[in-house]
Amino acid sequence: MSTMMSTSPESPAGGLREIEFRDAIREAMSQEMRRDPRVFLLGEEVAQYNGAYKVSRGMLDEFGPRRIIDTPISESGFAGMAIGAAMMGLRPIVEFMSWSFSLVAADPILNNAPKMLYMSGGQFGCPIVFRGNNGAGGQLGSTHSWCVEGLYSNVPGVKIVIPATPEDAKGLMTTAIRDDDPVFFLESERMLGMKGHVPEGDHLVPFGQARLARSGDDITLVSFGRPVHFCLEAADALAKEGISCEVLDMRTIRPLDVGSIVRSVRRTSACVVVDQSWSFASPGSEVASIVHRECFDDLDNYVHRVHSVDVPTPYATNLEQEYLPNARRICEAVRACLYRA
Amino acid sequence: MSTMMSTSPESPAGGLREIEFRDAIREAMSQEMRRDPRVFLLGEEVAQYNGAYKVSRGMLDEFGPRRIIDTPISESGFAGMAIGAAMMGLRPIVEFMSWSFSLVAADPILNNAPKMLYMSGGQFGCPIVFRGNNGAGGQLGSTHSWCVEGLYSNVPGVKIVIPATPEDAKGLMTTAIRDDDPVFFLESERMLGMKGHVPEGDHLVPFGQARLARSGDDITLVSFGRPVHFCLEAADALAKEGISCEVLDMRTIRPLDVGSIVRSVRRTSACVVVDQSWSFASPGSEVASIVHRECFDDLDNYVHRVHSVDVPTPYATNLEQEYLPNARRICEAVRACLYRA
Amino acid sequence: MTSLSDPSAPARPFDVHGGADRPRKTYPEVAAATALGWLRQMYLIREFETRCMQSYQDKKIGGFCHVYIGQEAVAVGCTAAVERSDPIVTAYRDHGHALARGMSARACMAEMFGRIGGCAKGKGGSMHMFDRANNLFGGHGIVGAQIPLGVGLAFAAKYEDEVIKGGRSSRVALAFLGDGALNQGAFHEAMNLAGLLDIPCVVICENNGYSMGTHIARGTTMAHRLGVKGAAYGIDSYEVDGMDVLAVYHEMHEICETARRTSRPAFVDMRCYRFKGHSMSDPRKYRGREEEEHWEADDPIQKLREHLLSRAVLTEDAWKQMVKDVRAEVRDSVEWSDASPAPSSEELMRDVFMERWGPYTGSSQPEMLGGAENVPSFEAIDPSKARTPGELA
Amino acid sequence: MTSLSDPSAPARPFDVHGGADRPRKTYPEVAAATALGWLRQMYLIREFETRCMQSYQDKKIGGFCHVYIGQEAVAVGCTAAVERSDPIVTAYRDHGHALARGMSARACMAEMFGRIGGCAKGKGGSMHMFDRANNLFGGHGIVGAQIPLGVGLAFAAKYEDEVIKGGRSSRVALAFLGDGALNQGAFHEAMNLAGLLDIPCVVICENNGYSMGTHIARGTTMAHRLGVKGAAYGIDSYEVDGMDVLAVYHEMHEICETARRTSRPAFVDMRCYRFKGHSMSDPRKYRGREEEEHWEADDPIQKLREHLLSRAVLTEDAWKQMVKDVRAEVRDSVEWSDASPAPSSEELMRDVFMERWGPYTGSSQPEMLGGAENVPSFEAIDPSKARTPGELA
Ligand SMILES: Cc1ncc(C[n+]2csc(CCOP(=O)(O)OP(=O)(O)O)c2C)c(N)n1
Ligand SMILES: Cc1ncc(C[n+]2csc(CCOP(=O)(O)OP(=O)(O)O)c2C)c(N)n1
Ligand SMILES: [Mg+2]
Ligand SMILES: [Mg+2]
Repeated sequence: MSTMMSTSPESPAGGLREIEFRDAIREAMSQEMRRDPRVFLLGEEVAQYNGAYKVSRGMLDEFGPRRIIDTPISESGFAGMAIGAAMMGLRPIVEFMSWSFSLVAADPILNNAPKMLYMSGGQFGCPIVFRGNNGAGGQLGSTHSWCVEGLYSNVPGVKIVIPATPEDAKGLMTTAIRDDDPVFFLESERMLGMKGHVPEGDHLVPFGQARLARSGDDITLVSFGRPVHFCLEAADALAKEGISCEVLDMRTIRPLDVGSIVRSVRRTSACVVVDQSWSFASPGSEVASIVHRECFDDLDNYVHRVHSVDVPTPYATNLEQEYLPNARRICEAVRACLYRA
Repeated sequence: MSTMMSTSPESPAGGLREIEFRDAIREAMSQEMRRDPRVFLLGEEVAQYNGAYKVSRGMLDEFGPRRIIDTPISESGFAGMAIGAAMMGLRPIVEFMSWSFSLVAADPILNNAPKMLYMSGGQFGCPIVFRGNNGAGGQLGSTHSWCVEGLYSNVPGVKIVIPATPEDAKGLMTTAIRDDDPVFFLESERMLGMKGHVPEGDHLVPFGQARLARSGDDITLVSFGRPVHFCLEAADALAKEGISCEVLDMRTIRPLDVGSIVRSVRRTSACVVVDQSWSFASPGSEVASIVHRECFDDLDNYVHRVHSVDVPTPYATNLEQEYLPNARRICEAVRACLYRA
Repeated sequence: MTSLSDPSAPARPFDVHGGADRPRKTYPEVAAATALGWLRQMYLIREFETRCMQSYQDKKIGGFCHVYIGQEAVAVGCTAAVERSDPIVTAYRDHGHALARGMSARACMAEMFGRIGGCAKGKGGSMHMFDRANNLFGGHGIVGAQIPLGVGLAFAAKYEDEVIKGGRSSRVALAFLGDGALNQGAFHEAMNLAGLLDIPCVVICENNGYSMGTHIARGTTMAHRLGVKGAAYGIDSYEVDGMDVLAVYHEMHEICETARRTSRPAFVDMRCYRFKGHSMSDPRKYRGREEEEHWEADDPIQKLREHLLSRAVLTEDAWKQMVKDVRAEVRDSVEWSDASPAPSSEELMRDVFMERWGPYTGSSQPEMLGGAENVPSFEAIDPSKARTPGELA
Repeated sequence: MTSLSDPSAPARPFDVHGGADRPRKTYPEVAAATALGWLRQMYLIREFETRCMQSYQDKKIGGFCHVYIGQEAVAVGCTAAVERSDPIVTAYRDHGHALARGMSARACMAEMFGRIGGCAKGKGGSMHMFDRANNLFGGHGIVGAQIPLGVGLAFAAKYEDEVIKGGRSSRVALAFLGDGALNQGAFHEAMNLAGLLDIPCVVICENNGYSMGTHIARGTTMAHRLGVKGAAYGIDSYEVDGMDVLAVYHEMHEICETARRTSRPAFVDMRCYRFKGHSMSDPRKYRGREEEEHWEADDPIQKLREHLLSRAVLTEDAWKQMVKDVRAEVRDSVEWSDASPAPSSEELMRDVFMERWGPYTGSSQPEMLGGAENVPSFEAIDPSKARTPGELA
């Protein structure tokens, strides 16, 4: 019964107004903070500095220092503090300046937040949103380019959101804040300035429902977050070769809208997964395994996968470009999958 | 050109002497410490207490407090310290009392150790072994039952070893200590008391070579660590139903001996992966994806998977038993995979 | 209490040779009923833990089991010093805190038996005692992890009072930790946050001198003067005799009321001793019998009992009756737990997400934070749907 | 140096209004050649960083770029105070340390340009300057992460000297961190380990008053008396004027020699200021121009230059020549980096594992730890084999 909307730039489903991705996130946070006094934002440089990436610009002015809280560089400490506050019934939004810095907070975010409800036999939930930049920025090097979904999606009890458009950024963030469970919200520094039509007022996008980013008949491209745009780019190029690609933007990988993937692949009989995390034991391998299970008799070839190369992220721009999934590598995978290589 | 040995209890390939799994690990560590003064052991309670699980029993007496070092409960600190020492050319063995406690050290073990060589352009390696108990013990509950391979195997630059027998524990530990790269060595509290024939003297088992734990014709069971024994148990039961299972013990999942898996599956045409980590984005999903890729035309059914159930680890013994992979669930998966359900 | 904030105070080596011969302060008496209540609570914990050890031998309890014997005065005195509305959180050695806070022996024992009647339906176990009605925010298994949580509890209480209700901060939170947890990064980060943001969290280090087999001086710098650990964050530090419930109550009351009034954190070096091993498997070879005997001579239960006898607040007969009652209560908790069913298979899948199963309301309707409008959740997406083939539109 | 270990010393608020008007100690002079060498090094760093900013605007440098302008005296004075065999490690603001340690401007600049001629072949970038020949164990991007590494370096040096060679500990390690890193758990755990295990690591907090836009007093408790941060671990703490290279050299020399002799750690509150923004994108709205001007008036390079001019160790002509030489050197580093090829595609896969590609020996044969027999590696398993279908027997 899930619905998927087509939102291409030509049809401004989000309304006429165009705003940046970062503004869309901020709008969701601000609207929810106006609506619910339990919601507050904390993190490094979120208040006086207006956010290292200006996502929280102006929020200190509107909500004051009791609700927009600058923290020291103590990710483990303030993540844990926010989890305690969530157990008490508040609804914290925790900004990690980058998800790459969440490794020092791995214990609270993986051992506490997702397990509190279970360990307490249902007594204490943890309505909290962790958000920040994820994935390679521009040449940030080995330690600052984590795709944490590669690690964290293994863990039950969290929802993992990876929006690919400003409209979804707002809709999914609103849903995340109202959600009663811990949500990991993964943004991309490379997309914060991307503009798009975003509805004003309340806008909610449900978790677990993929977005049909482009419809097509020959092959299904499954992706989420920034690589969705590489898929669209590849689809454009492949169209010229007469290959019609359907592109699914998963929006959330926990929960994963398996139904939409399966329905599409049953029709196209071919599937490529594009996931910017490393390949081994990744969301991409999970999608591949699921598709093989659900579409075993439908597939004309095994599910092909495009990932970041299995090495630490290099700094040099030429190496970083080779390292990341890109339209060229997606095109190659599609051709190989369709035996057109 | 890899070789796989059959070592069943009936054929004591490891020699006549039987020792416990914990003794096998200790023997490897002690022999290497005698051989190379750069090797030392540090961790909580490893020295005066003789190890929380007695793996290091007697080592303080032999090697003294300069080389067997008790640490405070500061996993991040002593892991980082050991990494610094490894950069200087020492060869630390770091005991995590449990890998479940390594989450507080996620940053040094994932951001430093595996990336140092790369980030430094090849100047500084990190010859270090992290070891400790992994996976569910007996009713240790949600925070103490991590299968960290589900998380950590996504990361390039580390080798991940999960021995299933005392003999391999010694052979793989020796290899790990002599290896020039970081190695995560995952033991199981449930297996430390297991006895087996273990060669005396130097004994090395190479990384990336699976062990043929049982040969069979109808289906290939791929596993590693403790669940290998559940597979053998299931294989016994299934033999009575006329189903002949081949059981592969992978020994290391990074690197993964894809060749041995593929060769076996091409012969059996059916595959079940048994992995005690959670299913989503796990080593199990990777194996499934690889097998579908390499054996797409050979498989009679999709690769079936048996994992821990996708919930935090429950304490109650009945729930924990349901939660873990076990022979019953493996038998069901095998029958389903062979259309005999 | 000795204020440790004055760093010129003389260093005090950790007193491994027992508190019995230490000079003692005298404290004001408390009402007879109160003192008798404490005696009963402490003895209940002692008996309860004794039965736990036995049940562990009987294999009715699995996993790790850390008993609180010797430290009873700490949980009882600390919880008495604050209001029930003041949230508390602790580590895995948590049965004492649960019972002191008011959890029934039944719910606590059944949890360890892994039964549905347990406080967490048998899903948490010995290290994870949660009690929403009594504002116990859990025992926690990862050393140090509960300290930031405790700071968060105090933060939330203050936020609710001041930001949501527009009033004044009225509550304190207590965060308990073992001395071994002093060396986790979480302690450091939490202390700095509490000091910086004026968060009324009282951080209580139950300094029993050992983390597993490691004497505090082998793991912690400045073990002889832990006040520096608070001073590093501008947090007032105190030393309290944790073997004397009167001392604990009076000192903690003053410390907590100061924290409440000033909305500032505090750090307490609570000197105590665990009479048993770290957990069930610990032969205690790292310390001498002589040392143990010294501390046993300072038994907080014996001491209070004798004190009350000497003041005729307690009679020998009343004590015998108390012993009898407590034993019956503990025996009942075992029988009740034996009879409680194991959690059903459905419980395996339950409580992973709120939206799917709803919060547990089995034993008590939790007080929710007030002030906020009751925001309806966004229409739930059943995750089971996402796991089966769906429809595109 | 002011010993901060005496906690009764008066509190000193962080001096946001510049060091220029501070009372100064006078220090012994050093040999003319030495002083001129420092001046040149400091000026090289200044010029180098200025060119980095320009190259960043020119989009030749990508990612994050944190320049060291204003803090030159710290890296130069500290490295002068120790031997080259003493290992050092720092954070991401690392160009100054690299140059002071002896890395060529070419290797440093080419690294930022992402070229094969860079110290890490262009694979590390601005935040990750490594130089094995000069015992620089990296710049590190994760705040605080390098502190335990630094303790490990000192541990290893001592282990080698004492356990492997059977002699006496002879080296110290320097671990640099920013003031913002004080609040990471890694700092706490590393300090406790160093204090506990007598590890001769000198932990140097380059206290420039800000972590990004956060004034130290907004992020760090006891910012006005950081000595308590060392005292919490029984580690001697010192305050040093980081705007004066003579002060840095003399104080650090004494501190490091003490650490070397006693095999004990030390903690240094190194007062300094970064003249530019946190990174290239920082408009510095969080501090006033007035404050900046106060500090700029205390410019360590100007100060040394004038001092040497006044003592006639330097002439105006010699200074002009030095300026010319340094500018030429920096210009050359840019030209050389421009000409250096980008790393080849093979470099993407190289250096993931030792066994596969072997250690980098491009520019210098690293000194390996002595004493241990040269253990041959176990016959390598080529991971590429494991990735393709293999043979069972
Ligand atoms: C991060 C982490 N490391 C290690 C452990 C294992 N462990 C459990 S309790 C304990 C000792 C803690 O001692 P202390 O804090 O003094 O508490 P006590 O047992 O004395 O109450 C250790 C090392 C753990 N649970 N978590
Ligand atoms: C764990 C972690 N959190 C956050 C960051 C982002 N970050 C980089 S530098 C910085 C400020 C550090 O300030 P300080 O330690 O004072 O060093 P300075 O920049 O002044 O040299 C922050 C927050 C990071 N790199 N690592
Ligand atoms: Mg203790
Ligand atoms: Mg700074």
